[in-house]
Amino acid sequence: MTDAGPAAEAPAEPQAEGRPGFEVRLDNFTGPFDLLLGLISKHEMDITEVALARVTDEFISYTRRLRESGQDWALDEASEFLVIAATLLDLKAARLLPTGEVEDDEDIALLEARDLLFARLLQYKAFKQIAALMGRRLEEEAARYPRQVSLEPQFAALLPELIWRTSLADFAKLAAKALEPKAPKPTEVGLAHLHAPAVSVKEQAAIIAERLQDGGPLSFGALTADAADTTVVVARFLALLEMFRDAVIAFDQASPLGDLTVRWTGPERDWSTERLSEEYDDVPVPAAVPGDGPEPAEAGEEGAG
Amino acid sequence: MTDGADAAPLPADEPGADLQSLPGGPRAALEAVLMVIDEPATDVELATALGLPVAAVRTLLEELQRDYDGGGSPDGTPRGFELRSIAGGWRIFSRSDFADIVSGFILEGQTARLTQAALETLAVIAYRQPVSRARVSAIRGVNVDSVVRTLVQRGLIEDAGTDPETGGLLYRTTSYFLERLGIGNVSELPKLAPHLPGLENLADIDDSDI
Amino acid sequence: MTDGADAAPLPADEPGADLQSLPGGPRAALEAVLMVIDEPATDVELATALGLPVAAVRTLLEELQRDYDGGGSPDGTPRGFELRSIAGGWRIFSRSDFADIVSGFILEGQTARLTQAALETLAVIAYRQPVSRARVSAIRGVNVDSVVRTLVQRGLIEDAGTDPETGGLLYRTTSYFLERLGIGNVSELPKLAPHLPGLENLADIDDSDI
Repeated sequence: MTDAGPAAEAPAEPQAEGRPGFEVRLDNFTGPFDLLLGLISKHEMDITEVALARVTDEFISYTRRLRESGQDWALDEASEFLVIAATLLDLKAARLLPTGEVEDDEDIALLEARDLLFARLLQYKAFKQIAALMGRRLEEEAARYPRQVSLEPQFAALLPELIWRTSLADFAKLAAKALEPKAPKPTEVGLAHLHAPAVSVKEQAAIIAERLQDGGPLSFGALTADAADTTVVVARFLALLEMFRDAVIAFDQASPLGDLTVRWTGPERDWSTERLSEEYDDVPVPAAVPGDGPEPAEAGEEGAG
Repeated sequence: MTDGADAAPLPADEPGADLQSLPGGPRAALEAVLMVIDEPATDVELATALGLPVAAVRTLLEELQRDYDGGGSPDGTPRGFELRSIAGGWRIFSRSDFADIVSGFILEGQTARLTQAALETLAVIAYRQPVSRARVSAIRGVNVDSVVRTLVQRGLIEDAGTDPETGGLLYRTTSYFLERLGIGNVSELPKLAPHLPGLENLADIDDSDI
Repeated sequence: MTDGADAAPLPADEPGADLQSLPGGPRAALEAVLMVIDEPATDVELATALGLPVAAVRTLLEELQRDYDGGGSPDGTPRGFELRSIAGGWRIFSRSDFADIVSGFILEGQTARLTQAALETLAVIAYRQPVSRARVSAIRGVNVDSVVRTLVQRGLIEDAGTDPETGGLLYRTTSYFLERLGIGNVSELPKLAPHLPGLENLADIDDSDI
């Protein structure tokens, strides 16, 4: 098993039930998704060469086909896919950054983040393989039935007479307690989403409004040039959408894929962010947008420190 | 399964069709069933399951019986178990010679009182009967298999048929239970409703996760 | 029962005292006890019941095991049942070759198969126990609350106290889990390392950071 490596093993692994699983068709690769992962993790395929958007499109049509054919495990596979795709996306982002020479702490942090992503991906795959092994084992064992017959009458008669001290009222209380709908058991307060301070869309809208009113049309790049992190960029983007909906700004784009210019079209001074929809009021933008990316941020901090 | 299994040649997918190829053959197959069934099985039931003629199964049963009684050993030593036919059904029992040792083992660690887990399980069954183990397990939030077995053994609950939907065994309380609790009828159990607002829709909640 | 049963001459009313005189001797007595247990029994429990030294009982158990697997028959034919030591105890099982035939008789205990999500969650808990839901969620990348609840109801995992740091509930696998998997204890689970190729030093990383 060890020597075969993940790539060689992958085709056998996908679905324990022998379902074909999800196949990817790219210019430079065609085969099971797991094999693709295996190749990437063995560095035999460059993550930057993989068109994740196409993988995603194919996956969506794959799950649609499954749902149409009435197979109920699509959801399971879909959530798995999301985890892996998000990790791959992070990985790709980390990969696309120059790695030729390591110049400062930030580069080291990025490299470490990338290794962590690999680790995460491989750990995920390892548990998947183990789960498949376990599933086979459980199935094999289920073919053996334990002898657990009721007590032979002669022995049952030997059991000491039951001592019963529970009153009717106590018995009812026990039943009431046992039947009470259970409050969910306490779990940790999740901290993973708190890595970045919450960014308010309204605050960002106020900043944008001020700049546009003072300095005339600005490109999206200029509007976000001072953003400390992605969270702020995302919040400003959302703010722009909101402001567009409120018809206080307009967008201009000279050519397709060209720079997007934003200009103020609203009233001079009496516009306030209070007019924006309530939608984002209590929903601060989470730190990492493409799913679950607290790990790289965490690693970055560690690497830098 | 077919009734005519004893006459016609068996189709390939019938049990019994390839019994001969399994290690130990039909005899071992019969042993496998006898070893794990709780209720005695009739020779017809056994023959149906094995896809063998009833007469053949009867012969095998008698062979096993002799085997366990010492015929299977070169020096005629009997096994610690025996195959007995009671009221038309066959079941394996511990050999009666060892009754003292067996009862010593059973009484060891037996308590005359029910554990808290057993009491709570009994309470759930009393108020939800007839109810399947899976359902009780969902309500209690733990596996209740062994506790249910204890309650059956103690004569407090009993088999109440199978759930038409899931096929799982249902349980209900016994008259011995009523006796111990000092009531004449299940309807005399104190009403729970006042303590349990929203009990009516509980059913949906528990069942959704099984 | 006494510990010194193996040394001193036994008083007449001790189990084991006249085991030799019973048909089949200690071996058959052991079989008789194995017939009535409804959960795995340890060799110590069995030795206590028989009034024999643990080592002797262990030898007898292994002899029976070989016997049932074919050693007891002149042509090596196995019996329809087997004796196995799992989850720390001994118990008789029907041989898996006959699963199809036996399953027709066993209505209970047929557990629905676990979903892929449940299996993976169970795997993470088995290898990282005791472990909180949040931690399992982080590894699996999805919310595992309802899957964890199902695994608890199935008796495969259980509450293992709270994490002193976060206050979150911890989970561990149960002995029923070992039983279902047919292993004696958690250390017999397949090693995780071979499934993490090329990343021998990964263990440190994934433990501290995820």
